Amino acid sequence: MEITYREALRLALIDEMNANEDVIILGEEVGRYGGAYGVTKDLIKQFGSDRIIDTPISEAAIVGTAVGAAMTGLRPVAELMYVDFIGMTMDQLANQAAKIRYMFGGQIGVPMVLRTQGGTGRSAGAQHSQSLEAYVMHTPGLRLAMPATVTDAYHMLRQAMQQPDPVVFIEHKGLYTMKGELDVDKATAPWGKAKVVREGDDLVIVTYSRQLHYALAASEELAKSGIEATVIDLRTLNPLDFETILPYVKRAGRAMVVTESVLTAGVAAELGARISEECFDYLEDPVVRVAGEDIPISVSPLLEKNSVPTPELIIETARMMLA
Amino acid sequence: MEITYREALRLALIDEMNANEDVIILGEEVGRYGGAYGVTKDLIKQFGSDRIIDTPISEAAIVGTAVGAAMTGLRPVAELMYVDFIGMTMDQLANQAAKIRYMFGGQIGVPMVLRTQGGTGRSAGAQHSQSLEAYVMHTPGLRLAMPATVTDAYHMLRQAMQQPDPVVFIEHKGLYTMKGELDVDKATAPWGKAKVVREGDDLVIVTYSRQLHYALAASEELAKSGIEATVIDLRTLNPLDFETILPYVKRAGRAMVVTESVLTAGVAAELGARISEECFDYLEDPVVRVAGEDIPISVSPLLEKNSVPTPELIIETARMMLA
Amino acid sequence: MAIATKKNTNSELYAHYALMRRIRTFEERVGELFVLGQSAGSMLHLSIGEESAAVGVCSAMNEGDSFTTHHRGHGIFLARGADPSRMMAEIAGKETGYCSGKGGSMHIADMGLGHLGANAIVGGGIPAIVGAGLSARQKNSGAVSVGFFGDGATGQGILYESMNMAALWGLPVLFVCINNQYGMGTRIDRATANTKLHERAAAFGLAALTVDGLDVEDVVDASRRLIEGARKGKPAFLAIDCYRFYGHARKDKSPYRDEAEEVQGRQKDPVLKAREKLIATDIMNEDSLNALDAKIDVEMDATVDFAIGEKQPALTSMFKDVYDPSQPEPEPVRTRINRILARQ
Amino acid sequence: MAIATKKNTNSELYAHYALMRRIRTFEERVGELFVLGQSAGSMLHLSIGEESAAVGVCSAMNEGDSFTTHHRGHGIFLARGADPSRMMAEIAGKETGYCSGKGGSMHIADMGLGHLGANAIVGGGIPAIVGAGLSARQKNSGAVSVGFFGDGATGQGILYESMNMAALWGLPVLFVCINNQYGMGTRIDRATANTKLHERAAAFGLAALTVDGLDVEDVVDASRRLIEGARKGKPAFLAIDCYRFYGHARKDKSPYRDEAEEVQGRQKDPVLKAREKLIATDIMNEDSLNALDAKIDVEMDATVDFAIGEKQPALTSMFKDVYDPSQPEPEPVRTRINRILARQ
Ligand SMILES: Cc1ncc(C[n+]2csc(CCOP(=O)(O)OP(=O)(O)O)c2C)c(N)n1
Ligand SMILES: Cc1ncc(C[n+]2csc(CCOP(=O)(O)OP(=O)(O)O)c2C)c(N)n1
Ligand SMILES: [Mg+2]
Ligand SMILES: [Mg+2]
Repeated sequence: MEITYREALRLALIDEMNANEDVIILGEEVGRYGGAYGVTKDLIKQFGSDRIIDTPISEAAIVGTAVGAAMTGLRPVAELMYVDFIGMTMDQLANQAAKIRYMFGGQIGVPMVLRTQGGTGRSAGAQHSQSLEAYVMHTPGLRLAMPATVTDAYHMLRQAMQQPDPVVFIEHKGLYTMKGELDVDKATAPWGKAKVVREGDDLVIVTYSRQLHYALAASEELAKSGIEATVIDLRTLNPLDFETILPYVKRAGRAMVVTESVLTAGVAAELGARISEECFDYLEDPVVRVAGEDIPISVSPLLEKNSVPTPELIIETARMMLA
Repeated sequence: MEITYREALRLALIDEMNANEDVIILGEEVGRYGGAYGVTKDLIKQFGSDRIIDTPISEAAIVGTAVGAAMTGLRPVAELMYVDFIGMTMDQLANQAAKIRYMFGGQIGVPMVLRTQGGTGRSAGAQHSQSLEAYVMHTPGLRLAMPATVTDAYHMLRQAMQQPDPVVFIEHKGLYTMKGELDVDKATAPWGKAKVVREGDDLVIVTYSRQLHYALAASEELAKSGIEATVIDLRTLNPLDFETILPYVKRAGRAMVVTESVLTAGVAAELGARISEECFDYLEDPVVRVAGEDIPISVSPLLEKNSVPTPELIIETARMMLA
Repeated sequence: MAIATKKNTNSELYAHYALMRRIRTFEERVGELFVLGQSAGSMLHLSIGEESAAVGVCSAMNEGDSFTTHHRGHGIFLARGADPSRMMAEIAGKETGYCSGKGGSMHIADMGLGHLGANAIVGGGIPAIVGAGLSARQKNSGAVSVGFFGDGATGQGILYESMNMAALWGLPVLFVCINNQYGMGTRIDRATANTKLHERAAAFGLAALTVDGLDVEDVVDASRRLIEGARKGKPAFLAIDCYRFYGHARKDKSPYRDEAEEVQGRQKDPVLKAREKLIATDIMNEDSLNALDAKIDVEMDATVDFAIGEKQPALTSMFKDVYDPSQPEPEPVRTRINRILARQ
Repeated sequence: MAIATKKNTNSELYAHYALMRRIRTFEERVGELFVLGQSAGSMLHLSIGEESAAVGVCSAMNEGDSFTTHHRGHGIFLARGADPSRMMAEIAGKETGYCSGKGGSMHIADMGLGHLGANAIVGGGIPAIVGAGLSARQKNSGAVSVGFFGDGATGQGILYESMNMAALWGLPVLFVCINNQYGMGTRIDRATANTKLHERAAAFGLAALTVDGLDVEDVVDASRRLIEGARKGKPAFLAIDCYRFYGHARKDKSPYRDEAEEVQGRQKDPVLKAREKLIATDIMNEDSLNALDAKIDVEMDATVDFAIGEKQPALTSMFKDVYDPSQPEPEPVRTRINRILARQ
């Protein structure tokens, strides 16, 4: 069926809540309001206010509450309205959720999901437009999922809700209204596996989330001038599936990583370093990092748009690589 | 004069407080107690409780208070007892301190220092032993200084206290009792510049903080078997001085980056990616990342010690690179 | 305001009315800017219904006092003397806006007027006033710093950390909670078990009051008393009861509250109340108030035209102001890629 | 406790005394472990002087109830039934410790006993009990969850966020503030302007009390009342006044407080008080209590020997438990380097 990314997420929550009565959802405006981006719309009508829990504006305690609930038998899905608010939760997330299993010698896990959304596109300014996945990726113990497609939105969210470890699940605010095909019975790929979305011998573009679509658009454009790119959607950044990537990069000899995450010490750094290490003898060119600028995001739509990679920048870069 | 790293830091605070009456210090136990690691010992006697301010255990508000004080004419040095507590302050640090100048169109800066300490070495467990500089390095707007030596402890702290932008200043808990020479009149290098501490043609080791000493010890050992390493102390991670590094790496053709920061998407990723990009045609080997393991730190001294690079691992790695 | 030819334009209430009316009209124009598709985004939070909080507290502040606001801060900034045209330009993301188009509605600031910044993080601007309080004490400036925030911010721990510090150190600060009954779709009684918010502040040792925001003069009185105390080192908390007349942000139609409640809520209209009082006490008459309103309409219409006419910021400004101008700007990704691929 | 041949060993107070004495002796042995250089580090926080808090609250809990503690939590865990040998082994960082030597004194936990974990982050363990409260409600288990923390944690915003949620949702939780008057070197009156800590909880709508920790029976009474209420959906807060007899951690000699205060503070000794009461009320006599104490000495001596004798965890265990056992372990840095340099 064709539905939106938003609807696919909503459906995943509904299906998993029906499948597992331990699932609860908690967060700001997830109930009556239906979620700031509408993902939990009307769920409170279906599941009641014991399972769909509107919270005060207390991000730290929301995550901490989810941790305690997960340790005592529930399967909480906490919602952080914007990933930009993760700063308030970082202690609960990185010092508690991520480390409890380890610190306590493996006695117990924290099977929770922290659903949130990030990225640019709404002129929402410096505190509502960030791509902060690198903080999470840099924290051992946290899984990190960032679906780019409708079908992944559904399947990856359900899979996240079945993981034994805490998963941070970051949606992209620019994708909610995107339509796509959903087969509820068949996932694109197993949890933790990257997906080769397009094949081409000239270069490999490794990306995820909204930038997948920019990369695909750029690739179509590039194909017109005879440049054929492989495009790989990482889907999860932890686990990070390099096995899928390597043969393609080794064959093409050229790789570009594309992410909205700020360049320095971010996702692009890890991908760049890793490809450089693992494909050292195969690379014709340095791995190119097409990443978010090392700046905050402006409210001005013009500046905002150019603060993260655009399809034009991807095209331009690929042309330079193959010039 | 020969003094300890701790004493050098203390002296820097004293000298800068004497030089600039707008400097205040605030944090938990900075006054009567003299700082958890003794850096602010007796400062309250000298400067009084209006300038050396003991706070409640409120990390978020400590940083937020420093932000407000910095915006209104003071030069606050806030202390975070352990960098592990940065999670509670990340909103104030990353969404406020780091972005205020930008969001407000350059009207005002936030000239504050957040002094803290990190690293392993005290069996302090998963929540008191981390190296979290990557969170800061990944946040545009924040400067990041990590002194490795006694003389840098003094000069870099004074320089940090004169910066127009917020500086996170991370000491290493394993260095406080280290002794070294301090020339109060002469800094090792200007703010933001890396320092070549040792020269050798076989490989370049890029590092900072305590790992500088491990790298130097390893280099001395390696020299015995004829391997000569250049060792570069980055000193600050933002600004990140690559100009100093590049000619050495290009000459040696081999680079190792050494950090306690967890491998994935951390400091080693940025350094590895950047060297790979910028020295692409000169590298004989992949840039090797000798970094913190992708795990939490255990209280067990055995596990703790092996969770971050050891001199032995550096030696072993260098030997493999040059085998 | 020369237009009010009749009656006593020196009256304080008249001045408050005029300011409240300007705020309301400005906010209406913000709504229009959005409808025209000329605002930068839709995250515009109008303070209609809350004018007495802005004007009441701000009129009790002195020059040199500072403040921070939450995301619904247009009215407060206007009440402290902001130029509405530069505000509107900022809201449109334009170069000549208060923050050069980088900040927008939720990140507006002006150091000249003591505005230490609006904040898009609920509670995010609160601890800064504690810092400003420390500065005032250290520099003996006599300044008070006021933190404005919504009832929703009472969910944020940093409020309590900040109040505790302010009380402990006896700082010249005032915490102002504009209780418009809602945090987005959540009514205050669904966000806390005890809606007497000032009791929390009292428990931390602050002077604490709740005042009804219907009558701006009540807000002025309470603010004056508390600010006077704060200036002497007794930090304070003031909750101002009001009602959020419209949706949370521009796109929200408040489907989560029923109309009867809204109709009732909008009866707590401080602008109307002041108007009626001015007439009832014979300070002004209907005609002169209408004339004033018309003048304000003209003033505020002009802000929209101004904002629309201004330029977008230059693309290169993107790399400015991350750090102090004395420092090098971050290298653009494009420049970096060119350099690396050119092997330079 | 067969040794107490005389008098009434069925007395509740006697049981409380025995438990408090075991805690105190255990803590003394922890100090010795450190002096012997056998502890994992020096971040050992002894609960001497706070035994009535641990025993008083825990004895009012039921099986199936859960709890979290702060960094000074040995006594609480013992009061809930912990095996002191496995505790001591954990404090020594050994493989057979409660957390396989990974956690240590500040990160001890046992799911079997409902111990959701000690925490080295001041305030860090508090919100977890709100989550446990949600579970109890959702699963209708009848369980209460108790969060133990120090007076210092009242500086942390997350406490207020958590109390607000608990009160709003009517959860079966109890917040216990062990007020030993100090957070490290900071006396409570230097950390807050209002030291009546329970007033804050009341302002959020919780049932809130302060009790003097001198007499364990008072703590028991207060705890029973509040826990009973909590179980019915009225969350509560209990502050227990006591005194931190020794330094903050093992190396701290408390130079920041004067001796007169310490001498005075240590008079609030719940162990001694219970002992005196047992004798005065003729439940036990001096001799039988001495015999009990001696037996406890033997028990606790053995924990030190046990801990010293145990093995360090295996080096390879380092990569275990980051994720669920069903998942691959993180690749060690050394393995990775080998692989990359070998071009594999
Ligand atoms: C930390 C944080 N959490 C959540 C949000 C999303 N959000 C924006 S405004 C708002 C409601 C705030 O309510 P209140 O403080 O009462 O202010 P009001 O909008 O009523 O003026 C929420 C939840 C945010 N911006 N920041
Ligand atoms: C978030 C955080 N801030 C600071 C510290 C350092 N620290 C450890 S214990 C402590 C004092 C805690 O006092 P209190 O809560 O009263 O507990 P007590 O030690 O008296 O039992 C401090 C400041 C910490 N561990 N965590
Ligand atoms: Mg509100
Ligand atoms: Mg204490």
